[in-house]
Amino acid sequence: MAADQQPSGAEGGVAFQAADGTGVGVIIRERADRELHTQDMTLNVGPQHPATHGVLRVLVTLDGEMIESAEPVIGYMHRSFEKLAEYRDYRQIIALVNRHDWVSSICNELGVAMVVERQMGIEVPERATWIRMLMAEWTRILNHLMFVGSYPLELGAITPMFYAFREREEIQALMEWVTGGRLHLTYCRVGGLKQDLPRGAIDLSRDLVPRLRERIKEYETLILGNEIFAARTKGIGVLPADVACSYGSSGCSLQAAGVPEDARKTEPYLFYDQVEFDVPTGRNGDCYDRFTVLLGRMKESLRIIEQVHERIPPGPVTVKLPKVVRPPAGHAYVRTEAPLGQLSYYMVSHNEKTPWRFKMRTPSFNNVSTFPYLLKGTLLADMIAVMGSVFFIVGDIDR
Amino acid sequence: MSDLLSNYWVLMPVKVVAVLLIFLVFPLVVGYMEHKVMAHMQARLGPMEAGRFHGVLQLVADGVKFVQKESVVPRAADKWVFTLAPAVALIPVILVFGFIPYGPELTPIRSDVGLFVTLALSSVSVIGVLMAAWSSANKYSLIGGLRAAAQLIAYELPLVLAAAAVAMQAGSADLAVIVEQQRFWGWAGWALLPLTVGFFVYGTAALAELTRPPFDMPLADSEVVFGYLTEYTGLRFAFFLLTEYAGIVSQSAIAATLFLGGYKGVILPDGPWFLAVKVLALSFLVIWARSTYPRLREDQLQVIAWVRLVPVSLLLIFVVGLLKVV
Amino acid sequence: MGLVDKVELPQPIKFVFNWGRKYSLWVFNFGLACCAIEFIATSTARHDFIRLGVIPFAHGPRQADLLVVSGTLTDKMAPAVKRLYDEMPEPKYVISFGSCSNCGGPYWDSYSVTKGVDQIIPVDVYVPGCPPRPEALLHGIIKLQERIGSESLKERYARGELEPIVVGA
Amino acid sequence: MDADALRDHLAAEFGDALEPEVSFGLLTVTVEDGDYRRVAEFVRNDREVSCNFFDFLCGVDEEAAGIAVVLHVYSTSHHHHVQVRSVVPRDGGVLPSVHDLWAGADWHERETAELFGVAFDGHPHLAKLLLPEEFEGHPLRKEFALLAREAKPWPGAKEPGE
Repeated sequence: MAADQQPSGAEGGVAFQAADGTGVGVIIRERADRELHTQDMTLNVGPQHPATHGVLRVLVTLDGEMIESAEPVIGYMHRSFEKLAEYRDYRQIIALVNRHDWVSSICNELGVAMVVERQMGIEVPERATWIRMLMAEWTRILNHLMFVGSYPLELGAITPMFYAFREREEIQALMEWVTGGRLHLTYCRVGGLKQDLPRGAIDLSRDLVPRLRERIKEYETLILGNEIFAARTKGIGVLPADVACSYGSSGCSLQAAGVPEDARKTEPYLFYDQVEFDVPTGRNGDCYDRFTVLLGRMKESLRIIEQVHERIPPGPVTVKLPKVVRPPAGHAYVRTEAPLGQLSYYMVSHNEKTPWRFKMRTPSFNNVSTFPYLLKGTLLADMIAVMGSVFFIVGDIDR
Repeated sequence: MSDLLSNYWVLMPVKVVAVLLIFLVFPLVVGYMEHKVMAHMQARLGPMEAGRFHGVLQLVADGVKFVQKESVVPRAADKWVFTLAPAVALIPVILVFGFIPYGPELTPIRSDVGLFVTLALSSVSVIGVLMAAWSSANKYSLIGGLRAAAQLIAYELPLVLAAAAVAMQAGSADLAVIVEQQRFWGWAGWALLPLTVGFFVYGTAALAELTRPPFDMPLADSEVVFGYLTEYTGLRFAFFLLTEYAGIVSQSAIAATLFLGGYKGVILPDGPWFLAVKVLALSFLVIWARSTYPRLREDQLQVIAWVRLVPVSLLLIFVVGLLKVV
Repeated sequence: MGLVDKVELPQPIKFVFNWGRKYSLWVFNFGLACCAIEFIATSTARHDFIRLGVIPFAHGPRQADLLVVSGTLTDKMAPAVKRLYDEMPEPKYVISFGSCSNCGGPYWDSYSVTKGVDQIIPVDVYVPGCPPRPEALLHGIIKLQERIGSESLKERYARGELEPIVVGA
Repeated sequence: MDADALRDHLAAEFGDALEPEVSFGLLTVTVEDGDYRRVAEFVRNDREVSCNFFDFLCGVDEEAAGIAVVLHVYSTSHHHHVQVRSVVPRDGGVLPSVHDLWAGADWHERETAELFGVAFDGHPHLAKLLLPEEFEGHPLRKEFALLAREAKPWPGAKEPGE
């Protein structure tokens, strides 16, 4: 940078004018950088640090409070799902794999069920598919609520966390009633669902929608309406669309950059082509946009849920499976839109009782790999704003 | 009776005990209030079990617990500085309580420059913070401490300028005289408007001096763990906590004295009870801010101090001076 | 703290001291995995363990009295857990929250998961479940508080490891 | 483009160098390791294909045949997927890195290198990503057995799959 900014004008270098027309300020800053350069400090953030909401470590080289480089060190939550899946029955994988992104279990197990069904050529009953959609969208809201709470918390506002969990508990009650679980629901099965909806579950779900809508409005005024929040997030951590694509970053990060890429829209699965919804996008790709997109996605999910209520037909929710599940040899790929972004499963089968290879392409892994790009040159305080806005779950990074 | 009380050797211990009592009781009340107020703002209940009735003894339990904790001094720490830091931070705050007028003729230590002594004392805490930050031999502590130092020094200026405007208005830097000149709800008449602005300047600066949200960058738990407190355990940590809450009380008391008519009140005779109510009300605002705002970044923080508050407070002095002359 | 752990204190003082420790459990959440979400749920409105004096304001291990290990412990993470535990000042208590930190849970045959946090640090209370419900954590906390209320620190240090409490057993 | 059209388009460019296969609407082209980089560049830069979105890169143990490396990319403008597959020998298998084509490949290649033992030529920093430094072996290879499974029987009533 310094090379092309030659001082022009008087020989003594009194009047500074950069070659590209930038003002004196830049040059003074550069001189200050050169002359007042301080020793770099390496700071080890994590693996257990409040900022990383989980166990992620970031090696940061600091110049004062400015980050010179940041290198995420991952693997602290590597639980070897991919190896364990090779040792488990196709039906057992569901209970194992729904734990990688631990706040969106239905969305995870849905993908697993779909990839096995695709490989075996199983048609899922219509009712089961609609119910899967309903549950997947509620899970998406549960996941997003988690981040609606945790992101302001990282920026120092404590209260949204408590409000978000109040809402989560209400939805949790519905999920618990339907599936019997609170976090790892294990509701999807290969070929359908574990059980039908209990009577009245749809009514409860109907009641929840308008209440949630009100609460989302409350969040918008509480969080987006807060000038400090805006000052901390606007223009910070900008991820342009082409860089996001090149990293394979998806979900809120990609949509905030203005790319309306959502597997539910571009490559619809289940019955997402039969419901109306929009893909919210941002303009600048900064932290503020990512958070706005997050709220927007919640609103769209509510829209989908409302339409699903009217569409669930009567009928069976599961098909009869053979005693031993043995998909034919070959490979299958399923792409779904998990709450955090694009979640794909790639399965190679050798016509055995267990899969030969089970690759999980998790959204957080690719999203977090953008950290070195995003953090370079930001302030240490902005590191938190940036890391929090790339919504990730540590288990989803490390698998 | 009055003869006895006027005897220095009787009066002095009474004053000391009274000030110490205030110092020990009020921070606990404010700490408990923080628990409860925040909880109710967040759809929770807060402590309910300790002390049977709504967890009233929560902070006492905390105190008893801290006494028993092992006190760890990190091996790499600068031992002497590390142990002294809590005291350096705490003692000035205790002394501040001695200068506050609690009622008519009820100022433990009356001084012609009481206002500036209290302000000077409350800024000594910075040294304690820096000592803690440096001696901990921890990078997070160091970053937190440097942030704290930069912030405390930046906000010292608007704080003192706003207080100076009050001193100009009152024509005295004696806190008791300043209170005497106010009505129960603060500065009356034509002095009201500029000094209301002064109150907001002072309040913002005081909030920053206390490193309370939204100015809690030095202690930002999501960035620097616990700032300069990261390495402190047990009683020493408790002293820092006490400093924080005592700081809230003392700053509220000074603000109430300077701007809100101190111990003056209505219906009942003037006295400490009015000051207590005002202190608690101001503490409530401090807590309210904590449960509402995210924290500012340090450069934004500096901008607020130097670009907004300092010019406003300079203008304030000018206006007050002008009104005084006219 | 020198005196407390060497001398058997007289009953009234012991009572007050135990009462203080019982109701002031500053908790350091070692949020590792899924269970951390249930831990947060326990700290928020519906379940709210702050009622019991479990204060989640300890941002670092130095201020903490109670360590809740919630989630899967991997071999890569284990040294960090050990270190943070060592950084906590005595008297300290540990709750192992969830099957993974109890014994490895569903990852018992994994190549990268430590089979239980008790392999590296002593545990006071085990809360089973995958993940346990918030109520289970509350139960564990109350059980721990009962033990603290009647314990003697001298004995605690002298005996080393105590018989652990298992919730629901 | 749908998978069949893509297959024809790629075949027109590379001819016999690639072995296309379409399963469930997904095109997979298997190439020699020498052609891997060339095909990847084409998939990235060709205007008709222009797969700009990096999906994943992973290994698959093919036992005697070696280790297959699967690169999966997607186009956000055309909405199609392409999977490029190349089999390298078990010992000393090397592929050229594609991290300069898709920045996301950086971590995926590191992961594949540590889990399968495939090296990536031209990668700037092929260090361990997920596992601790002292870990030995490549756990996702089939010969890597789970110790816990050898020592302890499956705790359920039936073995998986029965």
